[in-house]
Amino acid sequence: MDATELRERVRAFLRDHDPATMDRLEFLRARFDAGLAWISYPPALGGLGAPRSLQPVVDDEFAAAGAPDNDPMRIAIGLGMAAPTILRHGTDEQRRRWLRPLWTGEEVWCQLFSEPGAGSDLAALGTRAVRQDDGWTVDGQKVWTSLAHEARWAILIARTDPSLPKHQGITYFVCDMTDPGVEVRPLRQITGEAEFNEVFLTGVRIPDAHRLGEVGEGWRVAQTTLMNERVAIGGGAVPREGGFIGVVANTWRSRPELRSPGQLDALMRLWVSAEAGRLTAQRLGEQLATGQPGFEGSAVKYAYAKLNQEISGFELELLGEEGLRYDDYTMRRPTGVPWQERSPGYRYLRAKGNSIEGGTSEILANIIAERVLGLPPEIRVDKDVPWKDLPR
Amino acid sequence: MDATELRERVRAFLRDHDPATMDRLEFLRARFDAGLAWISYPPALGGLGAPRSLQPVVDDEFAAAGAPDNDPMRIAIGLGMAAPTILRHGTDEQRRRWLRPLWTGEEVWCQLFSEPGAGSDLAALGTRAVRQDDGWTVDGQKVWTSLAHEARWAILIARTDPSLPKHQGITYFVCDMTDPGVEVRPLRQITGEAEFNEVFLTGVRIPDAHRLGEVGEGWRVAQTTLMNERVAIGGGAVPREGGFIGVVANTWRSRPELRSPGQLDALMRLWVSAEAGRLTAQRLGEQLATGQPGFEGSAVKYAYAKLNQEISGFELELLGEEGLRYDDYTMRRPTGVPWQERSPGYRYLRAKGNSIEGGTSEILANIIAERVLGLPPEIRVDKDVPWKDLPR
Amino acid sequence: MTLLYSEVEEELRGAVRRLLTDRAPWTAVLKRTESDEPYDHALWRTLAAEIGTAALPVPEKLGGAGASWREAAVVAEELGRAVAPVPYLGAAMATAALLAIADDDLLRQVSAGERTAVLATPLSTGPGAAPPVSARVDGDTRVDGDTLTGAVTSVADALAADVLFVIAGDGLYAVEAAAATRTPVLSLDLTRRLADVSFEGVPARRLAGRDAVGPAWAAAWRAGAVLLASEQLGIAEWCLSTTVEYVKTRHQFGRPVGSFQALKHRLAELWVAVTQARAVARYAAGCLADGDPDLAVAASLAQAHCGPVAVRAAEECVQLHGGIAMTWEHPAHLYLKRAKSDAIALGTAERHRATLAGLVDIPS
Amino acid sequence: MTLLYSEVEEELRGAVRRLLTDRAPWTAVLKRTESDEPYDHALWRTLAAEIGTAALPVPEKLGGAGASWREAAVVAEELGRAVAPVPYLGAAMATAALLAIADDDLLRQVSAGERTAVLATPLSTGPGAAPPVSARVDGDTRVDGDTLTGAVTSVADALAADVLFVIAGDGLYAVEAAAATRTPVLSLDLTRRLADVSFEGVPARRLAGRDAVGPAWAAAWRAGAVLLASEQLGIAEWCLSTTVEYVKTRHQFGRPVGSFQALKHRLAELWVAVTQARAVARYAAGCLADGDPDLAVAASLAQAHCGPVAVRAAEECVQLHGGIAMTWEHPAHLYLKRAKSDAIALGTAERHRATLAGLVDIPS
Repeated sequence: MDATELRERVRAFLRDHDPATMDRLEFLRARFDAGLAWISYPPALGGLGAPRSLQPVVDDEFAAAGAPDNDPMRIAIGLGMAAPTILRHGTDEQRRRWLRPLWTGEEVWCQLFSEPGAGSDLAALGTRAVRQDDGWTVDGQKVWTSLAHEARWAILIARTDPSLPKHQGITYFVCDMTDPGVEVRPLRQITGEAEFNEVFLTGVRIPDAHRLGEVGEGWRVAQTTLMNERVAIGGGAVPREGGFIGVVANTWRSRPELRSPGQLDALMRLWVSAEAGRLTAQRLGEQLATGQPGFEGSAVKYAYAKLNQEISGFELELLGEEGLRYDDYTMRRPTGVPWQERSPGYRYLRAKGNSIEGGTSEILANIIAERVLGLPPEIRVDKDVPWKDLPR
Repeated sequence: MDATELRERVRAFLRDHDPATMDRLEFLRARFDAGLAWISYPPALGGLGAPRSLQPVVDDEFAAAGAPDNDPMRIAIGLGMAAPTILRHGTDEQRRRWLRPLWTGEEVWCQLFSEPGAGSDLAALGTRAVRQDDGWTVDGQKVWTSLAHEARWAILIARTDPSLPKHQGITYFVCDMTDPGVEVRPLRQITGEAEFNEVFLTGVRIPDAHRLGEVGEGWRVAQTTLMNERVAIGGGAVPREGGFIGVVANTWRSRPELRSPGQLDALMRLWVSAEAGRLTAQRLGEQLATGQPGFEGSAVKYAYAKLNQEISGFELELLGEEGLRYDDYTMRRPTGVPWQERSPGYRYLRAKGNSIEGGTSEILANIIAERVLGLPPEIRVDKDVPWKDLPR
Repeated sequence: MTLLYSEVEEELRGAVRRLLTDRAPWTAVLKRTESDEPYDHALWRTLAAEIGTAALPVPEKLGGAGASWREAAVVAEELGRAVAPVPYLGAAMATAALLAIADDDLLRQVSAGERTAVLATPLSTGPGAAPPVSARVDGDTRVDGDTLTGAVTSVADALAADVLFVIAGDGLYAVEAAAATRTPVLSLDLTRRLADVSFEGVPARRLAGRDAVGPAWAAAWRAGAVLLASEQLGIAEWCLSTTVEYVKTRHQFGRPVGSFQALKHRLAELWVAVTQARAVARYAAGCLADGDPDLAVAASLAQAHCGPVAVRAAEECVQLHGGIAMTWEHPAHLYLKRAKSDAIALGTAERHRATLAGLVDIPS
Repeated sequence: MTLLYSEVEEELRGAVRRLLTDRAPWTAVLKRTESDEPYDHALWRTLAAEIGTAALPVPEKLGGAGASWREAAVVAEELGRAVAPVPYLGAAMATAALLAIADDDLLRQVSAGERTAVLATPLSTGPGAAPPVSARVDGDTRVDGDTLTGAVTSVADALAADVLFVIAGDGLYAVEAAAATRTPVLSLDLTRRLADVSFEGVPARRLAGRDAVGPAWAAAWRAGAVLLASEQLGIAEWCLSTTVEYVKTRHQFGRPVGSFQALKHRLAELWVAVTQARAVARYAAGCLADGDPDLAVAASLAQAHCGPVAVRAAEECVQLHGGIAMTWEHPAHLYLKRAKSDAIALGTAERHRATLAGLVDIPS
């Protein structure tokens, strides 16, 4: 399957399905059924078993024809994390049930992994799943769940055996977010708004058919999810001055009254760091495209967080009086991080999360030190201790 | 004993001992015998049991009279480290034998503590002292020994029982540097010169009468030495721009052609850090004078090392072409660190040692974290293991 | 000049801290940020009048406490530690101006805590600036009093003021705060609110003439810079100690996270910076109290050093708490926002370094 | 443009690295620093002529290898990794100048490794400077050749040159190195020696006229800046990997010191910086090879980023080795001195940032 052939397939599909006249959802379903959704997936599950690198050919062709997309921002968790996990660890029945409405966006997914007591140490999670009749009853609290208030399904990891060491007693489930035991509360952030939720699980019933992978194998299954999360974060080409730096550089260019000689050098330090980070991401993208392992992804995320924090901190001080003001602390439910439209204060506050979300910078540094540089691991005191006996 | 009384004593002494006509050494011996050497020491050991804070009164009085001093730079190890340890842990006979010629400078002392394999982890030292007849035979290698090539005596810690955990099998000795088994080799540094030595000990004989403290109590005795070393490093009032910063600031002032706007802010960052460090040392001095514990000494040394490294690095780049040149890489034996007379390159290279010598910055950070902030100690794997079984 | 705290100062600190612990715990401060009364007037009255902090820098013969700016700086430390919503900074700057122009009547009212005066200048006004003129006097100076017209933006503590001091072209004027139009601003730091203030023919009393404005402004600004440094020290101390306590109890990987050496070293470095900030802030307070000729240097030094330390401490506080500190219901953000606003208030560190360069003869 | 290394480049790297491992281990480099022959001429001949690195950027029709500056940059990485005492940088800059003025004869000799040409300009000459004129032509231009008089200080690689290129008022001249007075300088970095060079009526051949000097100098300087960035990358990589290996084996407190998290995090951060330096250096080499219009930006970016990374890597190498790295008999100081000198060579990072500001329209 090459690009020409793919392009021809899309065109043939478009001849039979006119996006201008067809119902949006019907169109997306038909696209899925034609194997033109995620082409690297197997036939009958929205794909053609084609190389992943050719996906842009298909997407560009659809976009050029003015076809509707599946609103990927809204279903990012489903696409990026739930789907690869279901594909790899799900039964045929599970794949058939979940993947199609996931891709079309009919069903939004969220991720119930992190807990107040299990952040960096995710494997320490305490949400309990107890076997009952032909299914499971789940009790616990999850946190930092984006899209929980819109989600139909959640991927969930819970502890099924507290007497085993922490990595061994975990099982992976799909949780029905409409279950009456699921309570979703917005988690307000320092920016004023709530991108995320807390999710309280009280006697939530999960049929055993909604278990992904074997009982006690949840940590291994979760690795598929987490690996895909990390891939999603790194890489990707942006133009020069495409990030925070562009905002500040343009402020500098357009407002001579704010400039001072000492700040110019500081701005240029940031400009250099931004450009170095951009080129590193570009090189990472090339590496991934040639199938080389991309540990540089950790470097990209690590540097990106630090840089955004530095730039936004600089921006506030450059602006002086304006930096003392904020745009809006109202509690709202945004989708995404609208950093370009919001105020410098919002950028400053929101960027603080960049070194915490999706793996803290400290955890990234550990990963780099141990997996890339081969330095000795931390002395582990919790490896062989039953979860229930761990200090917390 | 108050300042007036002390001043009177010095004047009386000076009436009887004219520094202008008297032999230098005789004068110093007489000063010692009069209890006017280190006044906080006991009578008969060069002191009067007076408060240490009054020492400057005596020193100033002698200096004003043009009296010779005991060249404190040359005998710094003796004064700062050996003497307090002998005073505290020595027998009467040991104190009588060693303290007088130590103070007068007739006998120079050095310190045989660090080893190539025991730097930050000093207690891991491997130099062996084996009991033989009425004394000890010592074999091993010491390093970073200043003044070893001029010293008559050394304070030495050596392992007397390798089967005990590392802190327990150490004994503290005074080593005769004229013993034929002592070989001193200059240790050339990256600056080209050799401030320090390596000392090779081969079958060195030490009489048991030269042991300080009990057998196996050497680590505890060494704490007295090390505590006095740390006190010597911190504190002390210097004038504004008294350190490296003054050199760079004056270069900046006198050479307009080197300046650029971006560098001005960098220079002022350093200036601010230097002044902050200076005031911190001043505050530490006040604290010590009022008898408050001076953990701030760690802060002073930590910041001082970092600052010197930053300033000297900046200086080289400010100078540009001149920074590419060096003054003298000849192997020499300096006393002290003549940073004011030497080139910027020397300052840059020598300052690298500031964060290593006298306790690395990493060890200082550990001390601050654990003793000041009360954070949990590192997990120790070597505490209860016999020294001989430790990995190295 | 000593850089240590005196016993009297420690007693004062204790009294202020007890009051703040009781009346302004962070939960109350947070709640107030979204209330209709962003300033805690009752707390301020207790602090200013009963504990007498408003009188600290004022000589006894003018109704003051016979203490000095050193004690006032200790109060600022505690207020920073509590991110307390009281107009201490604005009031202190106004007091310094009053001391400079020797307006005894108003000084008595202010130091008794009866009235709160605030200097109506933008909070971001940096070092070395000429007095920021914000109004003009309408017509000629008249016997029955002047009126002012003008506007000034981003004034801290204006919402809590009874009297505003306004710099006009030919002098310093006092106007009744109620007579001015004060438009609240949504400030980054909700614990120190800003307001845009405008005057439309507002009756004004002339406090000082053209020649006295410069010295009065300089005195006010310097006192502000020095107290702000102590406030920043208090913020940094809170952030450091709160973080240290948190990492001792928060467990991950079966260990308190404070046992991980990378965190220990970062906290140790932060402690070094805070230790330096304390020496620097104390020196500045001493210079202000003594009228030391080095005051200008000490004030800009303090701002250049303590501002960034407070920001760094607050940023480390957020990072080392992890996700929990990114939430509205945790106090860290109150400190982060105050620290960052303080780093802009009275000029950024970069501006202070530039000023310092001029003061210590390091030419550009 | 790819930022990855090609297979051909990796093969070339392998060949150069084998040669250097064999002929220039650090013990030999250290010994040579105090010998009478600071440059390794034999090594340089093998490298330039036999392996053919001198010919890499030269087109095949001019006797070159038909490779490009990308491959030349890979060689610079390896030379940095070995702090090798060969005049590669100076020779490469001269080659760039020759390519710019299309002097085919000399180019053939130089690319064959028969003669080593070096541009006689101070090593510290920064970005954006006008061509640094260092001599004047004696009298009028004559048919039987010109003579030059002048002086230039701190010329890198001059001691290893056969031919010196001299910028005089009206053109670029070639003089026999033996005819000039070359006074060795005690350089901070003993692996790349400097010399002060003077000319007293030295016979000179005019290579290019007034108009061509600017472009030739710019071409030479940019090629130098790009290759220097790759050299800095090589230095940083050596320092990082050597330190990582050391902390794995050095035990203190019964553990490899590399198991202490504070060190692990610092090394991880350094790895991030080196990873970025690699992308930046590759981009600069690609721009130079392709004659990309972004070359000026890429070259100054590379210098602004890679110089500080190499210095930091060398400084961390010393610190994390502890005392042993402060000694003459340990290789760390060779890298520290090279890294710091390189940070000044062709302009400091601060100068590059200022230049970059102009290039990307960020006004002062």
